[in-house]
Amino acid sequence: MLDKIGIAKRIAQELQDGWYVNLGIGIPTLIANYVPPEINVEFQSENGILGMGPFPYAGEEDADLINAGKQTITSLPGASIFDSDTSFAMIRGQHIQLTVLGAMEVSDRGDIANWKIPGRMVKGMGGAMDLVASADNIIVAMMHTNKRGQSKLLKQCNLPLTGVRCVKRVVTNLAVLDIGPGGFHLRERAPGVSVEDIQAATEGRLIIEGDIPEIRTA
Amino acid sequence: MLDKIGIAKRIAQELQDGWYVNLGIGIPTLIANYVPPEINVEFQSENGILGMGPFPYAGEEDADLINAGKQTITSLPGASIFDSDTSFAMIRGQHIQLTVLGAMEVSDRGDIANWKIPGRMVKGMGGAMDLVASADNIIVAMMHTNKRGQSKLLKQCNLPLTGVRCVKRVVTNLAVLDIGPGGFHLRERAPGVSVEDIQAATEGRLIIEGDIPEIRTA
Amino acid sequence: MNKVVSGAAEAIRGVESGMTLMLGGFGLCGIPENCIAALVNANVNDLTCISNNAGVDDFGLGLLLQKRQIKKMISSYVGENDEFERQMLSGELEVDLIPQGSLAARCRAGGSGIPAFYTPAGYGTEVAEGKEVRYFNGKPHLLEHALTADFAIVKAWKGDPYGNLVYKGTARNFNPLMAMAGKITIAEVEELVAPGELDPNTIHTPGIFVQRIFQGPQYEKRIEQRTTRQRES
Amino acid sequence: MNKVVSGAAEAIRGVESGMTLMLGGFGLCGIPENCIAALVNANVNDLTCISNNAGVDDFGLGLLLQKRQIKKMISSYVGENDEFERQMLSGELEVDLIPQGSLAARCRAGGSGIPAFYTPAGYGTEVAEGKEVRYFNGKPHLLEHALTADFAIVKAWKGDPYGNLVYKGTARNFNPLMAMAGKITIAEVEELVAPGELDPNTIHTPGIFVQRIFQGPQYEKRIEQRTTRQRES
Repeated sequence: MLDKIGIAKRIAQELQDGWYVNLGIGIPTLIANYVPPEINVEFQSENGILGMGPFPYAGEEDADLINAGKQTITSLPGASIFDSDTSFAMIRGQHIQLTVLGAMEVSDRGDIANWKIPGRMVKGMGGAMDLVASADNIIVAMMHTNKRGQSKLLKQCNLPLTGVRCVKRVVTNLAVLDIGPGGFHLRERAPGVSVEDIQAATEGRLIIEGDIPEIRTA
Repeated sequence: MLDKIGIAKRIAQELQDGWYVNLGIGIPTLIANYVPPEINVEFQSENGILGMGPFPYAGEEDADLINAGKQTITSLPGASIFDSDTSFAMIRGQHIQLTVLGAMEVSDRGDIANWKIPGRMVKGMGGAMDLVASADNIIVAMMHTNKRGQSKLLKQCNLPLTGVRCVKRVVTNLAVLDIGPGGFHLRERAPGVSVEDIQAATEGRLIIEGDIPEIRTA
Repeated sequence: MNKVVSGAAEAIRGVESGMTLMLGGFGLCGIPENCIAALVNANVNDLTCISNNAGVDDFGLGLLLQKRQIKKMISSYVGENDEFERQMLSGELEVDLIPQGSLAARCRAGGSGIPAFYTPAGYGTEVAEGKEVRYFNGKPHLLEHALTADFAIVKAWKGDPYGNLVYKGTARNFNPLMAMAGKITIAEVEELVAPGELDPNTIHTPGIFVQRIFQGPQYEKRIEQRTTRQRES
Repeated sequence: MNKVVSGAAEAIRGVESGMTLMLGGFGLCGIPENCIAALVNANVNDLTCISNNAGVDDFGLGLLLQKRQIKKMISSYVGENDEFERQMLSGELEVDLIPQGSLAARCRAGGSGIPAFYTPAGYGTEVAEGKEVRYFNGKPHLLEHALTADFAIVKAWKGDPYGNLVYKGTARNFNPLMAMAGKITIAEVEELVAPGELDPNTIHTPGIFVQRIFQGPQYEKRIEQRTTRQRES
């Protein structure tokens, strides 16, 4: 089984040299720490910066330099700053090669729900709907089941949707799955996790073809 | 009768302090020379500058600083530079208080034709269609008749239109006319020009009410 | 062109109860602190506020919420605010949630004379309810309409008497877009400089979009999430 | 991120006959001189060129017209060019004339994932033929669609290896909009500087929109209308 860092490390393997990447809040944020050293990627934050660097040293925080999670950040050489409309022009215009975000539910046709739970305080979708409606390459990073042990990989989302037929790949603590014809195609399983474990934790249609290798994150 | 400079001087009287103004090519360009000294106006050129100044001194021309007529210009303190889309955002978004342009024909309901003569080389509308479709306050500066002596103030335009029902006022070598209910409302006549002269040179519906004062440009 | 006013109180003159305001900022970054303080002191309420976020309990738009001056919020994300939650759940406050990119584009459209446009964001979700769906290149899109405001209130780093503005870092965010969309746009700046001091090439908001400008006497610039790293020794 | 290529010849690699190109510039101001020269030397024709203007007879896009490499021009204004006129009147050259503001907005939309929008420009004219008319606030508007290109070719003042660009003066014009709308965007610059030399706050085109960049060996920057005034003595 992978922990959150393991999920982040596995997704970091998807990164390719020269890519522009938008990382959502939560597990996705961790991915920035595991970029393979031989490649260059640039991180976009939808509040208006490309070329985000690490957090500042204590005492060097700049209130005018934050990320979409409102955290103080730094910028790297080659960074650029822009307004919110230009930022979403990058997103809607498909200039970003990879978007990684968390989810509460994903359906086996690629629908995603991650912004609203009826009856609870609704905080809003922020940029999530723009991201999922536009991106070509969306990976969801999440736990395979919720806190009550219920599958988050479903035949159909129960929660209000963020976007439809958009998720391409899901990386969870148990598995790597692609969304394709017929449902979730199991690609890799986490160390110590059996195909049966994954089947049991997946409510949506699961397609298992051939040998399913173990995820390597070393 | 006014000459081109007289027309420019008369239109310059319309300027109000704090206005942003877009001047077309030809007679309208001359207006910049006759801004009343007690007011400040800023001139916008749709290729991307606000705060255009006079032509540069010989030897100081900058190929990277031109107006919409492709003439070398200078910029004044307070000037700003922007891209073509932002420029037309100013125009379409009605942030410009006055647009002055030339015309080949104007109809008595405010239609304007100034971009195309069938059978002749068509150069294009440039920014004219955006300007006339958007501006609240459009003054046409032109000769009352064409080179063959035919009226340019018509019941209906014969040439392909640039815009419909948009011109508010016309200033010619003979008269100042507002476009309102029923047609051209004669407001002022050029020195030495009679109401009858204007009537004879106007093919469109002309409304003459009360005394028509003489244009003063001193 | 001299658009300089004496301060926030003069700048917000004409803001009346029931009006629609746009306020720049992302979280607490780049918000017009001085104008918000002036609005708290002004006798205006039933405001519709278009702002990406709603501040925190005791700063930003949270201050207007505390005094119940806001009738409706149009935002993309409104977490981090208990009073907001209370008013929303009790029905005192209307909330219209809009995808962030659509919000930004709708403000810019409002200032640009583009009454409506199509975007893929929100198709197939609650956001699509009542909206026209249209396919382009085989992909569904929603028709979204422009937003404008009686007053747009923005905050910049530097500005000049012509209203030209330069923003700093990610404090730019929605400010230049909203500046375009106000019937009257108020800019408060950290530093008001003389005409000609700003390089025309580097101006983010041309002065034509701004009607009133002043230098704020001070800026708290509160940080919402202070995150730092350890210095390697 | 290193997007630097050796020069114009390498930059235009992949441009093929029949493709659609966007080329920045207004008149001869801010045109990608070096890439145009490389295209003249390349064996490509039947090009569709989206450019506000079409150059003059012996400079700018006029050079491609002379060699009959252009099948179709999409522009707002195409005066100042005798060869253009000859080819157009003889039917060798297709010309699609578009209001300048609509052209600019359509390029930006193409790069922004906005497939279409409404604008008042052109209503009631030839430009409206075949276009959807829709009323907003009682005023008629036309539906206009986004433009994109196989290659967008732009010219900037300074750039860095990340593709970040800064323009100078009114040489900015259509360049930043077209940079957004190219499947591949080529930027030629007067000065290529090291990463970090450009202030992130003053970048006009973020590097994400640019795939290839090089420093042009020289720029003629021809002036179309040299207008001057007399020095008062």
